[in-house]
Amino acid sequence: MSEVRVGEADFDVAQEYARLRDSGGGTGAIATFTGLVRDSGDLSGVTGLYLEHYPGMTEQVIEDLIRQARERWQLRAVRVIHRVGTLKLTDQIVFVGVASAHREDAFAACQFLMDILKTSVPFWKKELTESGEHWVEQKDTDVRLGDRWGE
Amino acid sequence: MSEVRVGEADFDVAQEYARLRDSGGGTGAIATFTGLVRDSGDLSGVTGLYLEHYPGMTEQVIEDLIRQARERWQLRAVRVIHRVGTLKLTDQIVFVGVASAHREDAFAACQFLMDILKTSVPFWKKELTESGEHWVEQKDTDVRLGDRWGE
Amino acid sequence: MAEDTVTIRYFARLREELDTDGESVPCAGARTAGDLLAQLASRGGPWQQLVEGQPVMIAVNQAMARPETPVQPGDEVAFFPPVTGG
Amino acid sequence: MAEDTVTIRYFARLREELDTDGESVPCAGARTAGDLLAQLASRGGPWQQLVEGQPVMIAVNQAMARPETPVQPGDEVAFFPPVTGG
Repeated sequence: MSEVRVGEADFDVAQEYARLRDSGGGTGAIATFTGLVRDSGDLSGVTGLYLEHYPGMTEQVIEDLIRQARERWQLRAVRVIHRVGTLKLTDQIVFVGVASAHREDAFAACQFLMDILKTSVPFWKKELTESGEHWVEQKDTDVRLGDRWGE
Repeated sequence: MSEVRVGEADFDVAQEYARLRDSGGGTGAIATFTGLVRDSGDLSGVTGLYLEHYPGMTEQVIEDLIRQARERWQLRAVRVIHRVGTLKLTDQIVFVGVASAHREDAFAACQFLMDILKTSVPFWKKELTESGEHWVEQKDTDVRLGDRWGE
Repeated sequence: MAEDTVTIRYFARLREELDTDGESVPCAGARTAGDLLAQLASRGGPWQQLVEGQPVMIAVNQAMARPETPVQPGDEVAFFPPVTGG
Repeated sequence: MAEDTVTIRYFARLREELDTDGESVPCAGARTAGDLLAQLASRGGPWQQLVEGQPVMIAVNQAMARPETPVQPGDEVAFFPPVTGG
């Protein structure tokens, strides 16, 4: 059971959690990650983000990542949501939720999906501030975190 | 900002998430973990759990763990809930939620708190089945996962 | 609680197998948690499991402790199986 | 789309700096994504950044690719800056 959504619409973490929880009596562990627009990134005084993606490719790459995660860990349900378009401070950007029998698998798959989302899925963020805008640079930390999962 | 609750009452993940999210414009990452009663553990055909704790000590040890987590990582909000008493299949047992500027800190602190909850906080689980009950044994995996954080 | 006793508490499997959740025991002079365990185990029967077989965890005044942790009169000492929460 | 062309797509900073989100370019015979990059860069001006300075990521038919990945007529080839989602 897995679901991928990419689009402008916001998401409801309560609803996503409810669906992860509704994955049968074998589920003992649910790990979730949510990313929010924060007030400082490459720039300070961030008031919003503009998120661009490569429609069609994005969804395929995420589906493929979920397949990889299911090969590495025992997963009972996976949900990935990524928003695009213009977002404002404190808005939700991304949700990754994983249900498994065991917490190790749930945590590992959730981190794997977030790490690879940052380095191998065609999304680009532009930071918006009062005084201008700026395409976010890929971070060395993100490359390192992505690399730790091998290929 | 942190909160610890130990008791029989169930919890609402949506409400916990809302409080983590309401931690200011510097929050960019929220990691959560929820543990559920699953149908097999040491025994198969588990119909419920009985959870015992050491009132007074439990809360103190968790507060101390949160202090340790705040020394190791930059955290903006932490919420830990652990239920006790009799729970049935698919009931929620434990919630750990962490808000931070960055996802590495949120994930690491969330995993640290879960791992140490399993090895150093005075909770004990008894599995209940149609044919009897059984105090859960501490797992070598849990000891290994707890040890990875050093002391 | 008399000044020359310590309060002992038992939890989970130990509580059930010893058929008590606690008691007061005399504690004259300097002792360790390990001394207390040995004294209780000498009662024989189910009490022997306090020093044999599966490991017993110790808390003194609601903080995790070890057999060598000193125990004073008035202290609260707890013995329990390895924890399994989370 | 004619059979002897490839569709090129540009995203994010590249889309803005090249002032286009895509085009069709001739592609006779066997080529690689790197050959296409070099051909486009030879236009000069902002196009030179396709082979100089900040790295350019490549996708061929919506799958991550490398400069040595072969490109056939009819393919969709995308060039973009390192990704920054999540």
